[in-house]
Amino acid sequence: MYLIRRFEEEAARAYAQGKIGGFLHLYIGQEAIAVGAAAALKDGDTVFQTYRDHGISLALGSTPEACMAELFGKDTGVSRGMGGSMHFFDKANGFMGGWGIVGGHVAVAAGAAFKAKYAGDDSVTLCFFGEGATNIGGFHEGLSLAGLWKLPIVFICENNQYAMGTPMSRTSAIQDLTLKAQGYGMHGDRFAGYDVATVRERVQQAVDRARKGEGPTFIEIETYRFRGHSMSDPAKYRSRAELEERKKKDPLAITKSQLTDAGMSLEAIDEVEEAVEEVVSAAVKAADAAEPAKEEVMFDSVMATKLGPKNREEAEV
Amino acid sequence: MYLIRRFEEEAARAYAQGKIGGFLHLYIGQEAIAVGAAAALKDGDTVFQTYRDHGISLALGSTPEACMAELFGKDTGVSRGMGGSMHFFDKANGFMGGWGIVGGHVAVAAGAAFKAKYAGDDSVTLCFFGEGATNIGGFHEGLSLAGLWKLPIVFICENNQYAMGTPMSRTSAIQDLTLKAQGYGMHGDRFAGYDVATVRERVQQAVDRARKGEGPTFIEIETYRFRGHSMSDPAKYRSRAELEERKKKDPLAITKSQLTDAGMSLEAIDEVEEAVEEVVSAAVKAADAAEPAKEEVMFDSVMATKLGPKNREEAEV
Amino acid sequence: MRELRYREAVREAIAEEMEADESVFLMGEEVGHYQGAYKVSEGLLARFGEKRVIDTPIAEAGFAGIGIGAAMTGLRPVIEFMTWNFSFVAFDQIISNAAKIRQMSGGTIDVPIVFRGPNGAAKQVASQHSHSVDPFYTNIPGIFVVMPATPRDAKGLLKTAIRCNDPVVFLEGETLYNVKGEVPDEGEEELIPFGKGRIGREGTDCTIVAFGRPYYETMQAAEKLAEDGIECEVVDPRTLRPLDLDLLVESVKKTHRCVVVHEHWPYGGPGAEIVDQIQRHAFDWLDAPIERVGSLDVPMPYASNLENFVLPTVERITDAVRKVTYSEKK
Amino acid sequence: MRELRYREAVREAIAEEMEADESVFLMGEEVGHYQGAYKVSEGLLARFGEKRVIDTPIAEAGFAGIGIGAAMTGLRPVIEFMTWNFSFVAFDQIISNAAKIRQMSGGTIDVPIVFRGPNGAAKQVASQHSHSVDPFYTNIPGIFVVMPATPRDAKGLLKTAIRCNDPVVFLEGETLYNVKGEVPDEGEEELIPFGKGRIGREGTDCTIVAFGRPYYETMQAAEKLAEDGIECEVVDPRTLRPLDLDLLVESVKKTHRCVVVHEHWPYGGPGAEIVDQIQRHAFDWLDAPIERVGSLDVPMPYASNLENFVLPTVERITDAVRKVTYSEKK
Ligand SMILES: Cc1ncc(C[n+]2csc(CCOP(=O)(O)OP(=O)(O)O)c2C)c(N)n1
Ligand SMILES: Cc1ncc(C[n+]2csc(CCOP(=O)(O)OP(=O)(O)O)c2C)c(N)n1
Ligand SMILES: [Mg+2]
Ligand SMILES: [Mg+2]
Repeated sequence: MYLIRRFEEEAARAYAQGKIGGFLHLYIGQEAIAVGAAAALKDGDTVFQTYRDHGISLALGSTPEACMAELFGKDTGVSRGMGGSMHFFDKANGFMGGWGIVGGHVAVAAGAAFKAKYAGDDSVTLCFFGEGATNIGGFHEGLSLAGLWKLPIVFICENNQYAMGTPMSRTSAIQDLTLKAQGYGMHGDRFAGYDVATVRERVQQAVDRARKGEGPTFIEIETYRFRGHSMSDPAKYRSRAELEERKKKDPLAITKSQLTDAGMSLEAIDEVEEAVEEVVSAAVKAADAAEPAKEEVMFDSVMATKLGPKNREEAEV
Repeated sequence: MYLIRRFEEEAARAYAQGKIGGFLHLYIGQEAIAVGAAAALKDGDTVFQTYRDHGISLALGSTPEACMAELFGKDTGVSRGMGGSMHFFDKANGFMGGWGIVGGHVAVAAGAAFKAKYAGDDSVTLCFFGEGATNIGGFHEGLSLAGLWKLPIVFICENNQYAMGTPMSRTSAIQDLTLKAQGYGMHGDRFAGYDVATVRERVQQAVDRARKGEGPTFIEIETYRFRGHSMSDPAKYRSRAELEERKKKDPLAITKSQLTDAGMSLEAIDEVEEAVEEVVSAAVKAADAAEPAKEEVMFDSVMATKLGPKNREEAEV
Repeated sequence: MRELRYREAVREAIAEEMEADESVFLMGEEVGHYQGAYKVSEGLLARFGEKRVIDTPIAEAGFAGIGIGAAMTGLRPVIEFMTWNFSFVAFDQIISNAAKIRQMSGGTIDVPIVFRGPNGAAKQVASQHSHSVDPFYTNIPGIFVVMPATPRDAKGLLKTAIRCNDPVVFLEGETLYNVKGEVPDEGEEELIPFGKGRIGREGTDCTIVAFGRPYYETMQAAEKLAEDGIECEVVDPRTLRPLDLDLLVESVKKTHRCVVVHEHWPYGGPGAEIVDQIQRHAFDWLDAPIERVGSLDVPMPYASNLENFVLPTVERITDAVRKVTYSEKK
Repeated sequence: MRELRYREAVREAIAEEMEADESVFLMGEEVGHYQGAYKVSEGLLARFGEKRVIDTPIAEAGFAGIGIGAAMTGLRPVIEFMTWNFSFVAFDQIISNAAKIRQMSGGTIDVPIVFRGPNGAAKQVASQHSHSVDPFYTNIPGIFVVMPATPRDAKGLLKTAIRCNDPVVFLEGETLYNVKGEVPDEGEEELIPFGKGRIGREGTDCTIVAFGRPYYETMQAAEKLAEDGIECEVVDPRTLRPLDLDLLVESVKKTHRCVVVHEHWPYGGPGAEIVDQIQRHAFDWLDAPIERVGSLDVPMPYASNLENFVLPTVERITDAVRKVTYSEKK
């Protein structure tokens, strides 16, 4: 969790320095969800996330170097500089992306779960999205099909209270989103996601159910993002007081006090934090030093079949 | 109801004679719904239906001549031969179409209700669709928005047990579709639609609620279609026994026995039936005799602005 | 060689590939128990079972997405759109996901998926059900777009499509399903490569490029014109993306004149693209402007007199050829 | 005349039309309280209230549909897509509904609706957020497609669009929003008609047709070429559907050469359509094949070095002009 926090903070800094372009959606404040959920998985499971995808990618085991390099548009990035912040992919670690169209990945994730059922293996898929995504058709169709075919998938709605600048009160007629689960004939669960152990435990229950062939679950997790929607959002739509209030439930602070309560010394925590510090600054350095994304990768990566353009000349009109 | 029944039977015959082309989806068996629902409306209300649209168009007051002429592709048709069976329109009678893409008209209907709210008038919109439509994104988005903005609309799901050849057991994880209404924060209602008075009464309740600004309702009405999905469907997916069983609940037979129970003589009923007979055969004759759909209407009807092609030459590449 | 209907050729391709590879499955509305809305998949459910011939709810974006996810994780889905008109509700899945995933993931994830179904007008199915979608899908890099006119091409190209490791948009035709044509005998496997066109008829006076349904009107037009001594070369690119540019250009360099025939609406699309490519690559060989014949620039009306007027006809094709060959109508 | 930014010009057009007609409203994601994702609608909520400046949930097909239904029943919705990339989930609403209703209803129902928002690449927003959608919408009869490059055109055309009784697809540009340009003073109402292009720069040696963002690269290229004595005429059609064919053809008849510049992918689209029209209507005047400059035929990569390489550049435009004018690079 601390790694994610520090990674995101450094990414924000690099963005301000112009090393990162485009949209940058930070995960700060929501770390307990990615880390808790990732802990409920085993090898062979797959995970799909929105554009707010650095946290889960790191939690699943992507290296900070490869993640930072992706943000810097480098060839050593998780998506070789093709995807950028919104489109991390790390298949080896089960991370199936980083998707930019709200609701667009929901049915795709169900497809990965469909594969598991088809192949008869016992892998499970996690599909994350924001509360803002629950109004779009892609959400509905993905959940309908998963419910109908009892696919081994867990849908995790990270309800961070806002979709860009819009609170859910202005976008949804209901506030308890698990009411929707019934309409898809699936289990629903709903809890606060500030404590990483709770997240792991509850997600684990749903994952186990899916793994046993008992069908999908829709989970709504209460959370909060401490930064704006993306770097270009000053988040004027919420008050300072609201933010300060919410920061009292910072999952990192909670974990820290749990650790000290459990007897971990402050020095030991410091050591971990320092180690993370080094990892993150090494990631930045490595990303700085890496080769920029490559022309030939851009062309060759479009299709597996070698019939597409292979250079500028062939790619022109 | 008898008019609709006989209209549809004659349409089927004309189809067999090659006077009607394309898809022809008959409403036979479902008549009580259109007639009952139409009776709950007043002037200025609007209605949207799928491609299975002859019944409601007639119930709202479209003339059998104009309806039959549309099927025959004639200039005197409700849509001047441009729309055909699936795209009846009769704005003067509040009928806003006849839509061919499953789920595609749901949000559009909500838009008509939006207009009522925006303009501050008290008109109400009815939106019909089949149970097969409840899995598609368009359904979800239309209901979400209508629920959120408390639009004056009543969604009527005509659950005729099949979507083409597919029973709902193979397409939905739940069998009581009103469970979905909760997820949209709206009222739900569910009943059998064989008795026209019941339909009118229950739809009226929902219409009244909408008219008073108390928001939308989702109604699931049990029904059954006696013919195949369209003329090209022999309906092999259901047994003869099932059909016979269902025909025992023929809304026409039910109404007839209600009328006789209420003291109407068989002769009086015969008279009505004969009058209908004449209307329908006059409609067929008029449609036969009418001018075919016109080239200039085809061009001129595309746009209100006179910038589009006005003849073949201008419409060519 | 045998004679098969287009419908049967498509079915054979699917069945053979399903037989050969356990990871191939067919998914769509009414493909199973109903035997296919146009009977393309007739018998496949009985043969391969519910696991591999899968009826879906009406949720094109949903099952297209399921197919994409399944393809990303190792299966080879064949996704049927009952008609391509309904692909519009799944448009985002094809353009933003299927076509993008491979590059977006740095080349690490293949998406071997086929989207198929009938394209274009049927008969009087009116405004919302008569779209030619080729202009939309051909614009998109990252996918193949194939539009076979004959049963043989349909079979050979669909087999290639199913084995392809990239997304393929495969455009059949409702009015083509009953067309009969020669197809290699059982056991004689034929895979037709993408990007290779076919000469439907040789000629020296004018090249007509045609694909999909109006290929047949074009062949008829060519016969008619031959009676007047105008010998047309009919070239069917078969794959629209990528185009077999060499074949097209070679033919035009020989005939010096060209007409492009397509069912899609006039603005843009493969029709305009082919014109553009030919004028660019055979400019000095052209003796007349290239003409095009397509559907008229209006939504499709229901009435049959008007529908026949909107679609490209033999007469409009012969007119266009006469125009570019500067020959009077006789 | 005043100088305004493109963003402000768009905002003024909306505000003036809302002021003039109670039935006009603005609807979309973040258009109200957030003041617009790109601040186009800044201040409008305060000025017109929640009834007429309406924030929606993320449901493009839903609110596009709501707009269509509202238009059918007498309102004049202006529907904002946060970016046109998101219109793909509403594609069916535009092609099957908005564009079809009038004809499908026998001409009885008008659909006065404007769909607007930024089109094309922004900066490094990558694969799923960098689409030029003009090839998709221009193919469809029943709608207008407008793509203004300058603040003045944006304002004058948007006002026309809002008053139009037919559906309009209005394509702005994220990288255009900050561009400054002259706009008629307040009170001086200017309505720019659809279907009329504009000469951005006169010249005799080559016509360059350009629209949207690359209009600016084209103007730069023209300046550069002028230094070498090659005088280009830059023509911006402004409306892509219908095209101002007369203006384009007239210019090419004067210059005898033509390059078409666009941001969209190469295959088809307005780029190819313009080439087709010009070769057909000015064949005998052309001294060289028409060239095109567009984005490269790949999904948009994230890395900035590659994005700059994919988009049409001043250099690629000058190269194309040199090619058609047979002049060596100096
Ligand atoms: C179909 C679509 N519409 C709009 C957008 C623009 N957009 C990106 S993120 C976002 C808000 C999403 O909010 P939520 O689902 O709550 O996720 P969060 O960002 O809070 O994690 C919007 C509107 C998009 N990417 N896709
Ligand atoms: C988006 C879309 N997909 C598929 C179709 C083809 N189709 C037309 S009607 C139909 C079945 C609809 O069933 P239901 O909603 O139950 O209505 P019913 O026909 O029973 O009245 C299908 C699949 C379509 N028109 N639109
Ligand atoms: Mg959120
Ligand atoms: Mg049904």
